[in-house]
Amino acid sequence: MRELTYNEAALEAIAEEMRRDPKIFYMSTDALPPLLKEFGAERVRATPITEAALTGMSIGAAGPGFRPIVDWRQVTFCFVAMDQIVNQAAKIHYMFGGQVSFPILYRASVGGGGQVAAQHSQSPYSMFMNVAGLKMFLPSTPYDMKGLLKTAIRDNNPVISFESSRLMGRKGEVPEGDYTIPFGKADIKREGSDVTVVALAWLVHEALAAAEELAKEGISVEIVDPRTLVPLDADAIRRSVQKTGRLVIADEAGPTAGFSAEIAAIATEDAATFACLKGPVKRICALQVPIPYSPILERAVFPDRNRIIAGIREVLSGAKAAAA
Amino acid sequence: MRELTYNEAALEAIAEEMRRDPKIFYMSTDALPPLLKEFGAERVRATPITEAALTGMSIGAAGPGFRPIVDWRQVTFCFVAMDQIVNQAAKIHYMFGGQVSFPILYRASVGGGGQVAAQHSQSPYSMFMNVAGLKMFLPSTPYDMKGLLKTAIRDNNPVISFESSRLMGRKGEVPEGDYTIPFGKADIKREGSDVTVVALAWLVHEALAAAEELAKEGISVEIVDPRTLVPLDADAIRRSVQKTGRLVIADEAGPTAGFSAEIAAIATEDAATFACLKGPVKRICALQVPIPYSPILERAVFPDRNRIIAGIREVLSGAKAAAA
Amino acid sequence: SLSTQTLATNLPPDQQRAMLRRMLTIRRFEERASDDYVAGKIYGVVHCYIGEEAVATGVCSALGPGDRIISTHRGHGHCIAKGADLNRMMAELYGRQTGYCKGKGGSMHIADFGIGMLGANGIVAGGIAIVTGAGLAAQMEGKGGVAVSFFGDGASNAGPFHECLNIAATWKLPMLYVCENNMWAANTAAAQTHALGDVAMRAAGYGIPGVVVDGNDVVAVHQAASHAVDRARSGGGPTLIECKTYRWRAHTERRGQPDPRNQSEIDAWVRKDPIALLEHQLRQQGELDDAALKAMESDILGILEAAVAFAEASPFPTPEQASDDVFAA
Amino acid sequence: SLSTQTLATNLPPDQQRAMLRRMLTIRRFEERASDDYVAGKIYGVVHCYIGEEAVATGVCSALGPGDRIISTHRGHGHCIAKGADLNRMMAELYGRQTGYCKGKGGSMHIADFGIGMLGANGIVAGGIAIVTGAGLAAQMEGKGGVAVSFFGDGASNAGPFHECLNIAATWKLPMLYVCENNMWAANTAAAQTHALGDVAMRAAGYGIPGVVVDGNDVVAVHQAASHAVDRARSGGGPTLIECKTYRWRAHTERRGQPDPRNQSEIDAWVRKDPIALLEHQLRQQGELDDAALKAMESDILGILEAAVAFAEASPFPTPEQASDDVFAA
Ligand SMILES: Cc1ncc(C[n+]2csc(CCOP(=O)(O)OP(=O)(O)O)c2C)c(N)n1
Ligand SMILES: Cc1ncc(C[n+]2csc(CCOP(=O)(O)OP(=O)(O)O)c2C)c(N)n1
Ligand SMILES: [Mg+2]
Ligand SMILES: [Mg+2]
Repeated sequence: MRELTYNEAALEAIAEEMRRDPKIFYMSTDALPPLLKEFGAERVRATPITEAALTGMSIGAAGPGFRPIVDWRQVTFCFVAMDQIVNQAAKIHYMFGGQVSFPILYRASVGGGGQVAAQHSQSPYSMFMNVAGLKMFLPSTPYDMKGLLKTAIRDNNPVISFESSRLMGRKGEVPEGDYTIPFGKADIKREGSDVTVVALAWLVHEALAAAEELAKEGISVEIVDPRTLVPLDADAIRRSVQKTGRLVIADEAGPTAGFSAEIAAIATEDAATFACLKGPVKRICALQVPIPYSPILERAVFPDRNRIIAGIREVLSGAKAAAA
Repeated sequence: MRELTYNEAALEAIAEEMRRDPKIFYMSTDALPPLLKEFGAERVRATPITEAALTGMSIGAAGPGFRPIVDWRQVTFCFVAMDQIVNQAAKIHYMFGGQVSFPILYRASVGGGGQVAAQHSQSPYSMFMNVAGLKMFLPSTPYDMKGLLKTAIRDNNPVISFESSRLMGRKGEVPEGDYTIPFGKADIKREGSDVTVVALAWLVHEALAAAEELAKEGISVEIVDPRTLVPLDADAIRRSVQKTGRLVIADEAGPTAGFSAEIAAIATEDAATFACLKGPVKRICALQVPIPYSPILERAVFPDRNRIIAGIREVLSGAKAAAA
Repeated sequence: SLSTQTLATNLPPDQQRAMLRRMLTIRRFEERASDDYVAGKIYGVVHCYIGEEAVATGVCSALGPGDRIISTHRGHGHCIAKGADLNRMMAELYGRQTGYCKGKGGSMHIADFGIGMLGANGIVAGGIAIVTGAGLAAQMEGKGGVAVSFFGDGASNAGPFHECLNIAATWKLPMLYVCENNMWAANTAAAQTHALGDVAMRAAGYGIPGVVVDGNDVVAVHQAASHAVDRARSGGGPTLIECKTYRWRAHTERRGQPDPRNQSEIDAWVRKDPIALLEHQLRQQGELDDAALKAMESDILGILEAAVAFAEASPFPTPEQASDDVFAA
Repeated sequence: SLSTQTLATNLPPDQQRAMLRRMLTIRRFEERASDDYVAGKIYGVVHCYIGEEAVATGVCSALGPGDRIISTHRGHGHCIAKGADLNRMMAELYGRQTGYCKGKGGSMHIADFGIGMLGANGIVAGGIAIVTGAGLAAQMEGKGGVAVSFFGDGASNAGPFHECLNIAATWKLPMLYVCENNMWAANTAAAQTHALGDVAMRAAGYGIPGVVVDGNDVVAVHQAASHAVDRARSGGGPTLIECKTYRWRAHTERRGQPDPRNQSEIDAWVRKDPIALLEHQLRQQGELDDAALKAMESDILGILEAAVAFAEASPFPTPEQASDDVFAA
C-alpha cells in the first residue's frame, strides 16, 4: 500500500474533509502552504499571534454552524489560550444545557527530542485529560493519524489532536480516500502474553523495538496503544493486563498526575484486573523536570527502548520475587 | 488554644510575613481591605483584571530580589495566566541554569459547593502537579494553612497555595505568632488499621466523619492528608497502605489523570506497598463533568462522607472476596 | 438633554415605548431575582444590571433577530434586551429542568443561541473572542449579520479585548464592541486601573471609530449603535462604543459584602436614572401618561409573576442528569 | 540622512565607534553561530538578528548597568548589546556546562541577571509582563533604574502587550517598550495581521508617547531611547518606541525552510545596512578609516575564535545534571 509520513497523513485527512464540507475553515499563525494553495485565504487563514483569540473565535464560529480548525502548532503556544480551552470550549456545551454543539478541531504538536529546550518540548496532554468536556487523541502511525483526524473533524465537540513532533517525518501505509477510526478504541500494536505495555505515540515504536529485543529471550510483550486519550479504552487495557498479569506504562511526558498515573489507576481500581496483577505496575516516563537543551541532558530525561526493556525486566523479576 | 477561620489563618500568616520582610508585596484584582489598611497601596496593589500580566510581573520582580504574592483569587481566573505559569514561572529557574531564584507565592481558591457553576467551581491542581517546576499545597485546617503559607512565602521558588473555598469559614486552633510546616510532610489526621484514606482539604473532614461512622462498626480508618501536593510525601502514604493493606483516595476533583490517579500509581508501583495491598484501590472523586449550577445536580457530582463510606465498604468486602 | 430630545423625536413613539418597556422589564426582573436570591430560591451568585438598562436596550434595539451578541457575568439585561424568554430565564435562575441551561448554568451562564444570545460568561473578557468568532461567522455567511460584544470597563484592560479589536479591524469584521463603563470593576475604581478615562481612546490604535456615549440615554445609545451597525453591515468593519453608565447596586447581590463606593456618587447616578429619562422624554412628546405607564408596569409585573410561577412549577433536574450534556452527540 | 548626520555629530566619536563595534560583534557572532549550527555543533533552533543590530545597540547604549532588559526568541543581539560574555554565550549554544544556562537553555534562553539581561524567551510576547515586573521592581527600588521590553511586530498583537502598556502607563513605571518591527512574523507579513502600519499608534490609547524611529539608524535609535530613558528615570512613565527594521535571513537558521519574502524586498533592506550607515557616518566625520575598521574587524574575529575555543574546550553536562536546578535551594 501507498506510504505517507505522519505529517502528510494529517494534511491529507484535513484536505479531504475540507473538500467534503465547506463549513470547515482553518486558522493558524502561519498558513500551511498546501492548504492555502488549494482552499484560499478565506478558508485557510494566517492570523496574528493570538492563540487565545483564535481559540475563542473558533467557539463563536462553531456555535452558528461552522466547523473551525485551529492549529495551535506547538502545544506550548496554546497555554496563552488556556482560559478559552478550559473555561469556555470544555464547558460551554454542558454549561448551556447542550442547546447547540461546538464542532472544533484543535491541533498541537507535542514531545521533545529536538533540543529546543523547556518551552518547546512539552507533552502536557494529561493536563487536558483532567479537564472534563474535551476529547483528545495522540496517534502513533500515519494510518491512525488520518483515520482519527477524520473522526475528530466530524465529531460535534471540541477535540484536540495531539501530534508527536518526533513522528512527523515517519512513514507508514495509509489508504487512499476515506476511512475513519472510532474514538475510544485502543489498538493492540503487538500481541503478547507475559507483560502489557501501554504506550503512546513515539513510545509505541520504542516499545515495539523493546519487544523485538525481548522476544529473543522468549519474553512475550503485548503493546496496547490507546490512541484516544479521551475517551479512553479502559476495557482493552484491563483485558490485556488480565491476560498478562503485568503492566508497564511508557509515556514521553513526566509521570506526576499524568496519563501514566491514570493507566495505573484504571488497572488497579478494577477488581478483576487487580486480581490478575502479579506484581507492581511500572511507569517509564520522562524525568519530572523541564526539558533541557543540551543533547546529553535531553537524552537523560526521556524514556526510550532501553528504559522500557529495563522496566519490563523489573516487573517480571518483581513478579518472580513475589512468586518465590 | 485560640481559634481562627481557615481564611483568617491565611491572612495572619501573610500579614506576619509582610511585617517581617519588606521585600514582600501583594497584587490582586481587588486589594484585601485588612492588608491594604496595614501595609498601604504600594505593598498591597489593586490591579487591572490581568492575571496574566500579574503572574508575569511577579517573575520579573522576584528575579531582582522582591518576594511577590499574586492572589489569583478563584483558581479559574488563573487560566488566562497559564502561559506565564507553565512556560515561564515553572521553567525559568531550570531553563536559565539556576542563576537566580524566583520566590513567588500564588494564591488560588478551589472547589465547589456554592452553586456557582462550571467556571467558578474548579479543582484543577492536578493540572499543575503535572508541570515540573512548581511547588504547591492544599491545606485542610487553619493550622496547616498558617504554617504552610509561611513556609511557602519563605521558599525561594514559585509556590501555589490552593485554598478550599468550602473551608474558608471553618474554625480551628491556630497558635499565635510564628511557626512553619515543612513541605513534603503528610499529616496523619486519624490513625487506623483497616484501610487508608488519602484525602485532601474538605474531604479530609468528610473522611473524618466517615471514619467516626465506621468506627461504630469496628472498622478502623487511617486518614492521610498529604497537605503538600508537590513535593508529595509518597513514603507516608506507602507506609500507611503497607500497614492497612487497603487504599481509598478522596478528592473533590474529577479522577482523570488527577491527584487520585497519582496516589493510586505511587502505591501500586512500589513493590513493598503493592505486596501489602489486599484489594483494588478505590477513587472517590467528583464525576468527570463540568460542575453544574442547580443544587441537586451539584450534590450529585461531588463526593461526600457517604460515598467515602461506600467506597471503604467496597474495598473491605473486595478484600474479603479475594481472601475467600 | 435637548440634543437627545431631538434625537428622541426622530424615533417613532412606539419604538421609544418599546424601549421603555424593555428597560422596565430588566429592572423589575432583577428586583425580583434579587429578592428571590435573598430568599434562597435562587442560588450561587447574581449580578444586577440595574442602572445600566439603557445600554443593552439601546444597542439591541438597533439589531435584527439574525444578529448575535455575547454578554458578561452581568447578563440579565442583555438576555432580555435581545428578546429572551422570561420563563426560561427565571426557571434557569431557579435551577430547574425547564431553564435555558436545564439548571446547569444559572445566572452567569444564560444563553439562547436561537435568538443570537451567545451567553453570559463568568470570566471577565472571556466572551470577547467568542463573539468575534461570531462576527467572522457573520462575515463568512455573507447575509449582512453583525455581532456585538458587551463587556465592562474592567474587561477593557484584558488581553482579549486588544487581540480581538486588532483582528476585527484587520479583517473588517461586522462587529460592535460595546464597553459598559460603569466606573468600577468589583471593588476597584476604573480610575485606579485605567491610564485614560476613556476606553474609546483605544480605538485609535486600530484605526477604527471610538465613540463615547451617555450610557444612561437609551436614545443616544440606540443612535450610536445604529450608525455602527450600518457601518458593519456595509463592510466598514468594527466600531468601539463606550457607554458611560453606573451600577446602582453592589457588585453582587450577596448581602453584607463591602462596597467602597461613596453614597453621593451612587445618588448622583441614581438621579440620572435611564428609565426616568426616557419616561420624561416620552411625556414631553405627549406620548406617555400615568395610565399608560401604570398599565405597562402592571403588565410587566404580571408577566414576571407568571415567570416565577412557571419556574416554581418546573421540576428540578434529577441527579442522573448531572452526567448529561458533557458531550454533544 | 543629513538629520542623523547632525544627530551623530552630537555623539562623541568614541561612543559611535563603540556602537559600531557592538553591531559588528553581533553580526559576526551570529554568522559564526549560523555556520556552527549548520555544522551540527549548535543544536535546536537559532534565530538571527542580522540586519536589526542597530535596535539593540542603540537602545542599550542609552542604558546603565543597573537597568534591565528582556529579549525574545531572537536574543543574541540584545545579550551582546547589554554586555553579555561571549564565551558563556557561545558555550551555551554549544550546550556546555560553562554556558550561561549550564547547557539547559540554548539560543532561545540565554540570560544574565548579573548584567540586567532577564533572558531570551521562546514564547512570543512572553517576556513583556516579566520585564514590566522588573520595571515595577525598579520603581519600588527607587534608584532610578529603568526596564526595557524588546519585542517584535508579531508580539505587538498579543494580549500581554496591551495589558502591560496599560499597567505601566497607569503606574507610571520606568519602562521602554521597544517594538522591533521587521515587517514579518515568521512567514506572515505584518501587513496581513495589523490593522495599522504603525504599532506606535497604540500608545495613544494609554496616553503615553509613541515614537517611530528608523531602526537601522543606530544614532536615531539611541537618541529616541535616551529621551525615553530620561523620561522614565524622572517619573514620566513608559514610552513606546517602534523601530522600523528588517530581518535579512530566514526566520530561523534551519536550512530549506520556506521564506515567502521576495528578494527585492530583502535586497532593498540590505542596502540600508545599519552597520554600513554608521561606518559611513564615522568616515564622513573623519573618525574612521580602513585601518581602524580592519583592526576592529580582526579584533572581533579573534574574540569570537576565543569564544568558540572556550566553548569547545568546555565539558558537556553530565546526565545526572538533568535533575539539577528544578528548584532553588
Ligand atoms: C479573569 C477574571 N478575573 C477576575 C474575575 C472576578 N470578577 C468578576 S466580575 C469582576 C469585575 C468586572 O468588572 P467590569 O468588567 O467593569 O464589569 P462590571 O462588573 O463592572 O459590569 C471581577 C474582577 C473574573 N470573573 N474573571
Ligand atoms: C505564543 C506563540 N505563538 C507562536 C509562536 C511561534 N513563533 C515563534 S517566533 C514567531 C514570529 C514572531 O514574530 P515577531 O514577534 O515579529 O518577531 P520576529 O521573529 O520578527 O523577530 C512565531 C509565530 C511562539 N513562539 N509563541
Ligand atoms: Mg465595570
Ligand atoms: Mg517581526
